[in-house]
Amino acid sequence: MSAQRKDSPEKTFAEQMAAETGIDVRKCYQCGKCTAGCPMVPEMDYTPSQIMRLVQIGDREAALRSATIWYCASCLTCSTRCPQEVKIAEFMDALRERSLKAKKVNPRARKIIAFVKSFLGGIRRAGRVHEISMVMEYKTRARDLFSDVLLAPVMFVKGKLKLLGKPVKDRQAVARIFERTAGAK
Amino acid sequence: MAATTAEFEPKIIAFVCNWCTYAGADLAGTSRLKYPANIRAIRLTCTGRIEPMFLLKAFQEGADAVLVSGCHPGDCHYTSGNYHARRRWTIFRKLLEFSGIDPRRVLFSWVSAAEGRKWSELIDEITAQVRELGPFTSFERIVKA
Amino acid sequence: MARIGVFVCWCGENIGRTVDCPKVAAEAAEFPGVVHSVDYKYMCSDPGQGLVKEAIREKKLTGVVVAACSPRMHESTFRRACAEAGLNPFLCEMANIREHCSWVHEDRGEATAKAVQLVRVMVEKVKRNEALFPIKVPVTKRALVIGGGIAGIQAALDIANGGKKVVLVEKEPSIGGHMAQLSETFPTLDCSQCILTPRMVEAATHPNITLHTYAEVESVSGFIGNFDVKIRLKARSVDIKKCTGCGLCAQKCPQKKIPSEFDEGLGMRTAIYTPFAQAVPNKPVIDRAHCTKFLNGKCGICQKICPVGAVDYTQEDTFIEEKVGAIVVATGYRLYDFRNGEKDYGIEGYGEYGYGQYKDVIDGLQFERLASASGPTGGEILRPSDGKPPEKVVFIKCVGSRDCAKGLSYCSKICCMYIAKHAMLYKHKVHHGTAYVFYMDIRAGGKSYDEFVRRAIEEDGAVYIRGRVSRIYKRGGKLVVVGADTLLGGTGGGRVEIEADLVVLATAMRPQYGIEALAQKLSISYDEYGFLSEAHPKLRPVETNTAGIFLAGACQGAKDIPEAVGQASGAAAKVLGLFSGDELEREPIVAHVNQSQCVGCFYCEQVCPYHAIEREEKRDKAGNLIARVAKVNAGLCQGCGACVATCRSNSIDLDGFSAEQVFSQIGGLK
Amino acid sequence: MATGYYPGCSLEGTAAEFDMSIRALAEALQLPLTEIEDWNCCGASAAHQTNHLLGLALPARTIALAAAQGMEEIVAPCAACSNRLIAAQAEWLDNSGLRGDIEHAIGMPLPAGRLPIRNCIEFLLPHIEKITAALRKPLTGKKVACYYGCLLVRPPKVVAFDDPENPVTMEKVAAATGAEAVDWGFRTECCGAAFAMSSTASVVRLCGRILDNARSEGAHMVIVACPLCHANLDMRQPKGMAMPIVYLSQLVGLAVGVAPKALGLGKHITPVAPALA
Ligand SMILES: Cc1cc2nc3c(=O)[nH]c(=O)nc-3n(C[C@H](O)[C@H](O)[C@H](O)COP(=O)(O)OP(=O)(O)OC[C@H]3O[C@@H](n4cnc5c(N)ncnc54)[C@H](O)[C@@H]3O)c2cc1C
Ligand SMILES: Cc1cc2nc3c(=O)[nH]c(=O)nc-3n(C[C@H](O)[C@H](O)[C@H](O)COP(=O)(O)OP(=O)(O)OC[C@H]3O[C@@H](n4cnc5c(N)ncnc54)[C@H](O)[C@@H]3O)c2cc1C
Ligand code: SF4
Ligand code: SF4
Ligand code: SF4
Ligand code: SF4
Ligand code: SF4
Ligand code: SF4
Ligand code: SF4
Ligand code: SF4
Repeated sequence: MSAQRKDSPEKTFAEQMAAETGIDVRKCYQCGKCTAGCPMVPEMDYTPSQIMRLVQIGDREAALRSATIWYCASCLTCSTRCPQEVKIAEFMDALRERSLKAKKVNPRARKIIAFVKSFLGGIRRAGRVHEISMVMEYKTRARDLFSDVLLAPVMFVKGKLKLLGKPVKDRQAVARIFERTAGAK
Repeated sequence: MAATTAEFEPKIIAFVCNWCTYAGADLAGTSRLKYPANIRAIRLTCTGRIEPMFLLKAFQEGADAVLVSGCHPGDCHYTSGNYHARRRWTIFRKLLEFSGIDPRRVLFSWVSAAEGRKWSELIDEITAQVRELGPFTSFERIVKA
Repeated sequence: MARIGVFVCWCGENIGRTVDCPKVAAEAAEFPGVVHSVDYKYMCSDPGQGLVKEAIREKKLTGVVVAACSPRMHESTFRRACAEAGLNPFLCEMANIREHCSWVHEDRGEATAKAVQLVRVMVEKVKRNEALFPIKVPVTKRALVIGGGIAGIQAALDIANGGKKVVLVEKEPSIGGHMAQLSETFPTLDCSQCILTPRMVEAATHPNITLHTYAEVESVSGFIGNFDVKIRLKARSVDIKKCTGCGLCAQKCPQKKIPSEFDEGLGMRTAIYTPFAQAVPNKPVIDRAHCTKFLNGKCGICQKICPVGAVDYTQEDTFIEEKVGAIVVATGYRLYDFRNGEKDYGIEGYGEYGYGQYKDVIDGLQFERLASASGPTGGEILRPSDGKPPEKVVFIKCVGSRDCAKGLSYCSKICCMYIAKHAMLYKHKVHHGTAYVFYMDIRAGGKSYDEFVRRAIEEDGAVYIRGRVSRIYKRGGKLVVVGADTLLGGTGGGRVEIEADLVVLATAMRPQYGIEALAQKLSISYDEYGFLSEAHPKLRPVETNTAGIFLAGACQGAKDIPEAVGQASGAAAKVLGLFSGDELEREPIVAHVNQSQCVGCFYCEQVCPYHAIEREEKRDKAGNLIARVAKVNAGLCQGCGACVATCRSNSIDLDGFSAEQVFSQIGGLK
Repeated sequence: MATGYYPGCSLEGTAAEFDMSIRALAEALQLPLTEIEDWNCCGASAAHQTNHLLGLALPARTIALAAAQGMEEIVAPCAACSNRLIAAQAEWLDNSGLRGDIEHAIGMPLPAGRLPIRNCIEFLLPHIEKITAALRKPLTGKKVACYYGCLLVRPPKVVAFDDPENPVTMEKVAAATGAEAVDWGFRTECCGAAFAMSSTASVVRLCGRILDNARSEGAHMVIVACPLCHANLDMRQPKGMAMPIVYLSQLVGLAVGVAPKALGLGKHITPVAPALA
């Protein structure tokens, strides 16, 4: 039958993201409520609603290279209040994942990525986060050796920092989780 | 329709209500939305008018699938006709299965007078779906048996 | 023997381009029973219709099939033509080869083949059509208007001035509706009460209008021209005939701290009260839920004080019955309940705006009362918490509207305008204050409307900020409004925080509570939000799908006063049109019971939405009961066919859509 | 009914006092908790932010372990952990296509149904009567600002706990101790969460706003139910603020007469003793 409707064969960035994540940013009508309530806006280069706009107009590059996606604290204020039910915070996760994969991470996100990597590295090795090791690893990665040095001794005295962590017994099980989820979408 | 060509062209009979789906299909027309020509719509006052025998008759006359479509729940022109229709279908489905008709060949939908696009997409979709199911033959067997 | 004529229309290019019309006509000529088959460029034109008429006369046709556009378009045209040529109009059917064929398919071969089939289907049907005759029903020339807001008042006055009787039913103690609460009205800023109260008085005193306030419609049965309505007159506890409206009772009533509905909770009223000074009728009612006498038997002051002995604690609800020929529904709207949320409707409220826990966050109607000369502050804008004039007022638009998350995706249409009005009124009264308006869009599509909004901005200096507010919280005594100016980017992303003294939310217009129940009583439909549905969004905007019932005002959708009044006059015109004859005609698509076959199960009765199935007793000559069987009241039956499909003994059929006709149509698809 | 206890990583380290106070309180109120054997980190935001499936699989293993150990519910006092457990579980229950992938990743079957997961407030809420009955040192006269942060109440449809904008449950529990909960505006504002190290300035800014508002509405202390919130608010206070940050479990523990030491009340960076005296 000849009645195939001719939609444009190429999916737009927004359509592609909608298909992959179930979050359709075309619903966003740019009301700015997400931006208004976002605690991290002062640290961002684009506001959350501008990120939605970038995706709407198909500027994949700018969205993935933005500092915003890394400075989002995942506090979910935006998703909770969006009148169009756009899951903005969840969408930020999806953009971060793609930014990492496409190697387009914003330079300003260096410390944040260092933290995430140290954090996940700790879990991968021990199954649990041991804060001293995690902080040491982070500081090396982030080349940020001197901040907070005053807090550490106090915390130590108060018994908040333990020299030895308690790793999980079945460390292989955790390592396997990392392996098996590594390639996943 | 030429059922002998390489690709099987299903015959689909639709029973639609005058107020919602027929008007929705009209809107698809006025909007020039294209869809496959396999569908034949029969206009009734309301989906509540549809008797199970109409569907059996449709299969008997060679339909490969039947579509029933009317107003959205709560929106019936006659206030509750489509509600009664829906209640009857649950019973009717069992009857179909009993008669050896694959329930996938009986399709239900709601298309309002404003949903021309929905109608055209629906026809696209079900035509493809029925094409996959292939020609309906089992009923003939039963009738002859 | 059937003698059918087939007329295939090209519709200019519309059909002719995709469907081979001459071929369709040629193939149709071969169908059994067809004695005449032609094609023509514009069948609906005068010469086209002429072809049909001529053939009917010359070929003695017993049925006509016009293969052209949708029957929803031109069925009546061709049926009229047939009637003019002496053929019963119900022996004419249309095959839709345009909307359902030429416009939606591209392949000429396929489209032509389908058109041929569609014609055969209708030929098979029309062979089994029977002559039908429009049903004539008598008309009771009296109308019922439900709801006494501006729309109901206008409709009642127009009908009454047309010389017909009207029964106007209002559930509150006074008519007037929301318009009575407004201060001044856009776009001209005339005083609402000044223009409304004369109409209220006119409605109450009009010789053709019977007014029942504090009353509700209990039940409705019947059909166009012949409705039976039962009305509940709620117990007022005041004999309205004796009461002179002197107001002494209310002055002396010790219960003085009841939040006034009319003042939207910003003022107080007594237990025996008239809602407002200009109420019509200006006679009080006792609010039994708050009256000491009814709560614990004490008091009784009002009865003692009343000079004419009008107070009667023993009154009970009474019922009256009215026969009417038409009904106008004008029940208006209410505002989205931001104070309590709308959990009953599965709608989350605006917790982020404080759910009404902050006294100085109010809605539009509350602001109207603050700005109204008859309001609790005498028209001074004073904030509710401490009675001081607010220095900074923030208005937030689209609260509850255009918000899928809260389930109301529509635009309430009036708030853009009244917020501009509020900003103006505020600036006129508090000159040094600042009015901020958070908006997403400005929708001011009416005569002189946009100019009005521009005036608020350009002349009165209202600060419009494009963005939705995320949150309101309290800091010290102030309300901090956290929003964004989406027209600004840069560091901070245009985030705005305003320390406000008063916040006004433009909350969504919603249909009245209980509208669904009323709609069911009337057998009319409503949309997913509860607004009553018109018969056609463009061409029948004041009619409902139930003949004889019309809509006016905000019960059908958000609208302002000019629109409400316009629709009310439209509804009144429809009613007067209906009342212009003594009888009216209806399409004869009705069900019939074959009583000799009916087994009296009355399943049909259960499914009929119009209560059109009656029970008839069959008796033998000696008067002994033989059977109870069903009978269709043709006046009530609307022809849905639900009964037909339900009857297990195949004892009912539907004229125009009989089982035989449908079977033959299906057969035609071979 | 066996209740699995999931302390999570923070409670083993920086939030030791949260762990101590929960355990001490559970004992005082006779609410037996059994630690889930060999639990692992929930992945916190780092996991779901960068790898969706990893963010599901890490919590999944712990839930699967709890089910395998015969537990019928999990108490996860850390708001971040409970949020991750709930969100992950909701996702695989909602989208059956994920179950296989997750089970493959963790090498274990997931429980068929939903395992109730309770945060610190939900753990205490059903036992308000017990708390009132056990009251030894009522906190009458203390004005507390209950702080929920982000993760206890959001996303509302998934966590389905309390009102996302005007929650009331923590106030209910706090009121059982005799304390007075102040009405303030920052109860569900974000404290900067995981940015304590990677964007410290943000956290200082956000905590400042929160504490300012608590103070201006008259609070003597801020009550929390999340180790992240606690760490941020406790350690990143603006100069001169000195606002004690107390875990809900510590507040209740104190009121029912658990020794301050057993509640870890000395472990805070900003001293709490003067406010509680
Ligand atoms: C804040 C605000 C400001 C506004 N300002 C303006 C303005 O400046 N200019 C303008 O043009 N428009 C304005 N409007 C809009 C205006 O209020 C409406 O357009 C108008 O009131 C609609 O009239 P109505 O008769 O349809 O409904 P309503 O005024 O709501 O009247 C309906 C009546 O029906 C009664 N009723 C309801 N249910 C039943 C029942 N079951 N049985 C019997 N009676 C029933 C009600 O008690 C009420 O009396 C404003 C609206 C708001 C909210
Ligand atoms: C581009 C466009 C798209 C639109 N789309 C829509 C839409 O999708 N939906 C919708 O609802 N509306 C739409 N509209 C609006 C719609 O066209 C009007 O609302 C509607 O046509 C108004 O009808 P009318 O009868 O008032 O005026 P008109 O359609 O203008 O009819 C006036 C008639 O009066 C005749 N006339 C004028 N002066 C005299 C005279 N002195 N003596 C005798 N006869 C005279 C004219 O010749 C004309 O036939 C659209 C409008 C435009 C411009
Ligand atoms: S709140 Fe939602 S609709 Fe509004 S700008 Fe943000 S994403 Fe878009
Ligand atoms: S989740 Fe991210 S984008 Fe959304 S409000 Fe929080 S910090 Fe801002
Ligand atoms: S005192 Fe009597 S007459 Fe006067 S208003 Fe009251 S009821 Fe009417
Ligand atoms: S009897 Fe009731 S209405 Fe009358 S004065 Fe007393 S309280 Fe008021
Ligand atoms: S009229 Fe204006 S304020 Fe009201 S809902 Fe529509 S856009 Fe919003
Ligand atoms: S003039 Fe027309 S296009 Fe412009 S805002 Fe008004 S309706 Fe829209
Ligand atoms: S359903 Fe049929 S048999 Fe039963 S009462 Fe009605 S008409 Fe008679
Ligand atoms: S067709 Fe039957 S069910 Fe429908 S209105 Fe008429 S009598 Fe009632």
